[in-house]
Amino acid sequence: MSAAEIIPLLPQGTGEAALIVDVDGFEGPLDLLLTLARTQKVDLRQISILALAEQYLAFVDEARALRIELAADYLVMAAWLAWLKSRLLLPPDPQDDGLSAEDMAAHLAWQLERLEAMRDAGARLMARARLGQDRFARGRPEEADTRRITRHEATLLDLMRAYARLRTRDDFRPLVFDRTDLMTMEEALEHLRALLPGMPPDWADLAEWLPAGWRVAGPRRRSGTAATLAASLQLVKEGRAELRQAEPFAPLSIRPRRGS
Amino acid sequence: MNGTPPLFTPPPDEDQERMVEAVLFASSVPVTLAELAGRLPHGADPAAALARLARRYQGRGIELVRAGDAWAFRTAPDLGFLMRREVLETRRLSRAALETLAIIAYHEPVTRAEIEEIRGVAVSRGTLDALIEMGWVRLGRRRQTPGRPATFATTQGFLDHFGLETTRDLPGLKELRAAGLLENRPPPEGEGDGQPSLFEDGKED
Amino acid sequence: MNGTPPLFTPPPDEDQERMVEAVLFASSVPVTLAELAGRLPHGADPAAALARLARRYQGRGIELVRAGDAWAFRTAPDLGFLMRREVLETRRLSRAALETLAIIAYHEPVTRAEIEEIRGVAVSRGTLDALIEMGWVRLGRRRQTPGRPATFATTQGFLDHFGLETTRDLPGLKELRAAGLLENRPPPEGEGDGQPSLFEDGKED
Repeated sequence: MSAAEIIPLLPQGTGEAALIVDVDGFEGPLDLLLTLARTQKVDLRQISILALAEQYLAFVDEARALRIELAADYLVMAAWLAWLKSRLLLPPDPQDDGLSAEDMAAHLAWQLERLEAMRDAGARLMARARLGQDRFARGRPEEADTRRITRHEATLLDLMRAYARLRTRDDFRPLVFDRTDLMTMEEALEHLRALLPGMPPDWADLAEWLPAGWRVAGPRRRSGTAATLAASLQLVKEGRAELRQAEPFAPLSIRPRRGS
Repeated sequence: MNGTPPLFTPPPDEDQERMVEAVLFASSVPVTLAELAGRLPHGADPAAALARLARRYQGRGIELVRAGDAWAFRTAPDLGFLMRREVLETRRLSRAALETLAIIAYHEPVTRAEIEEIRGVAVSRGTLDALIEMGWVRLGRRRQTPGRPATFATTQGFLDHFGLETTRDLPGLKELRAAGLLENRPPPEGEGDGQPSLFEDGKED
Repeated sequence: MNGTPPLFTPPPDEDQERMVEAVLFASSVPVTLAELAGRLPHGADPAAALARLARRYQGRGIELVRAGDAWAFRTAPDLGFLMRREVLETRRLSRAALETLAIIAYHEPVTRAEIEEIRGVAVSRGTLDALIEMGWVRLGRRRQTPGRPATFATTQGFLDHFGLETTRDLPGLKELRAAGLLENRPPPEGEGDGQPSLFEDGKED
């Protein structure tokens, strides 16, 4: 896939030229910039960063027009290039003793040149006479008629992965709730059923029937109260107890149902 | 020099000899005369090339030997004693051993109790013994704590095998994750983790 | 002829040469000078034997080649066409992996952050471990800078695969260096208006 195929033929003249935005084909904004730079068809050292910035911004605009989601780093680069472009177009501010826009443009040009150099270097490596393709090792390494030594084999990756696996084991522990401060209705019901036969016939405050350890104010008492209330309603439904409350928010009273 | 050469001029003798030499060297099985004739350019005479090669290698550390109607290079029989260490059978390290080794590498010097705490299971004596016998782990200095427990550390042989200069060069968890060397999911037992996305399919040409 | 020879008289030069020839020939992977010295009888000089062997094999169908500090016999590159049948099916490296490999080779030892700086994108999961798994990349020494980041470098297997004696033989290395393209030129310093960094830098542990 050469540059010319993917890129953009930004609408020119008739507006017929198709813009093919294949963002997936690029390995990040720098790669896209390099591809665009090649369309200038000059030595990278003579590249016009201003023109390049404009091409990039046009590319991003087109992508937006086509409602293509661009990754954040493409947009960050666009913002920076827009800023650089404005700096390059404006006369330098004599007050500003910071870095000149030209210096930044030169650095970007250098980065593009370096990326291209590494890309070429990779291609040149692959073009070498490679082992197993053009040059060959001994096809039948010799095994002498001697004893076999068993050697255990492990690679650095095995080692690092084993360690990582141990160290991240807890990340994969199934989610469990800590239930030490929660009473379930089943627990409360079991508790009340056990007490019911020995309950005095008179009304008594439900709170008095909370199990030991659940009576001190706090989350345990709240949970115990809720579970005990639900359990007592179950007993009422079963016809084994009666429940009453004088008015809203008054204490709840319970007594065993007579004749039950 | 007299006009264009005929289409099937065989290569010069010395080139035929080089070709036979390379083919025999790279082949994993002895090569027959017929196969040689099929591989070499048209008009070549592999039998003659073999005869010249056999003379060339006479008395060298490598000999050209004939097995039936096929030919192969072999190291000279009197030098077999040099090859003794060549014969290795490699076996994958067990998971217990690999994990124990990893903990020792990352935490050395480390006591057995500490290894067990990190692994969450007891470490069998045999695992540590095996690692020591392989020459990857050694006993370190005793820890100056109650009971003076023995510690374990890695050896130079360990560094050589894993291509490390020091165990301090091992990447930490964050680095492993950042470099993409760490799977997000718990790895399945054993191997089989291809990386389909890294390689385009197809054969290198 | 004056009494019994000393116990450790090294074998004659031609025998040493035969021995080195046989050992290298038997192995499919390069053998280091240290391994040769360990294999040969006491008092032998494998470096000298290697030099003589290299001359002997010059221009043959098999060549004696160096990869780092190790040596191996390999078929001559111009005869590759004869070995078609031996060609291994290799999977094509992805573009990202190839670029990463080139950056490591030309800039080694190099940190992950530096690789990302040059490519302008984060190193994706699996790129580095694929290169390590192929035996082309290893961990180097940690950089002595804040955070002590891990570095990556190439291996002897890399040199062997690409037919390089040392990393100094990388194609175009001199030109790239002369053009200043291998320098680590920091981005121009501005008050926060430098070019956007595409990733958090140096957050290694």
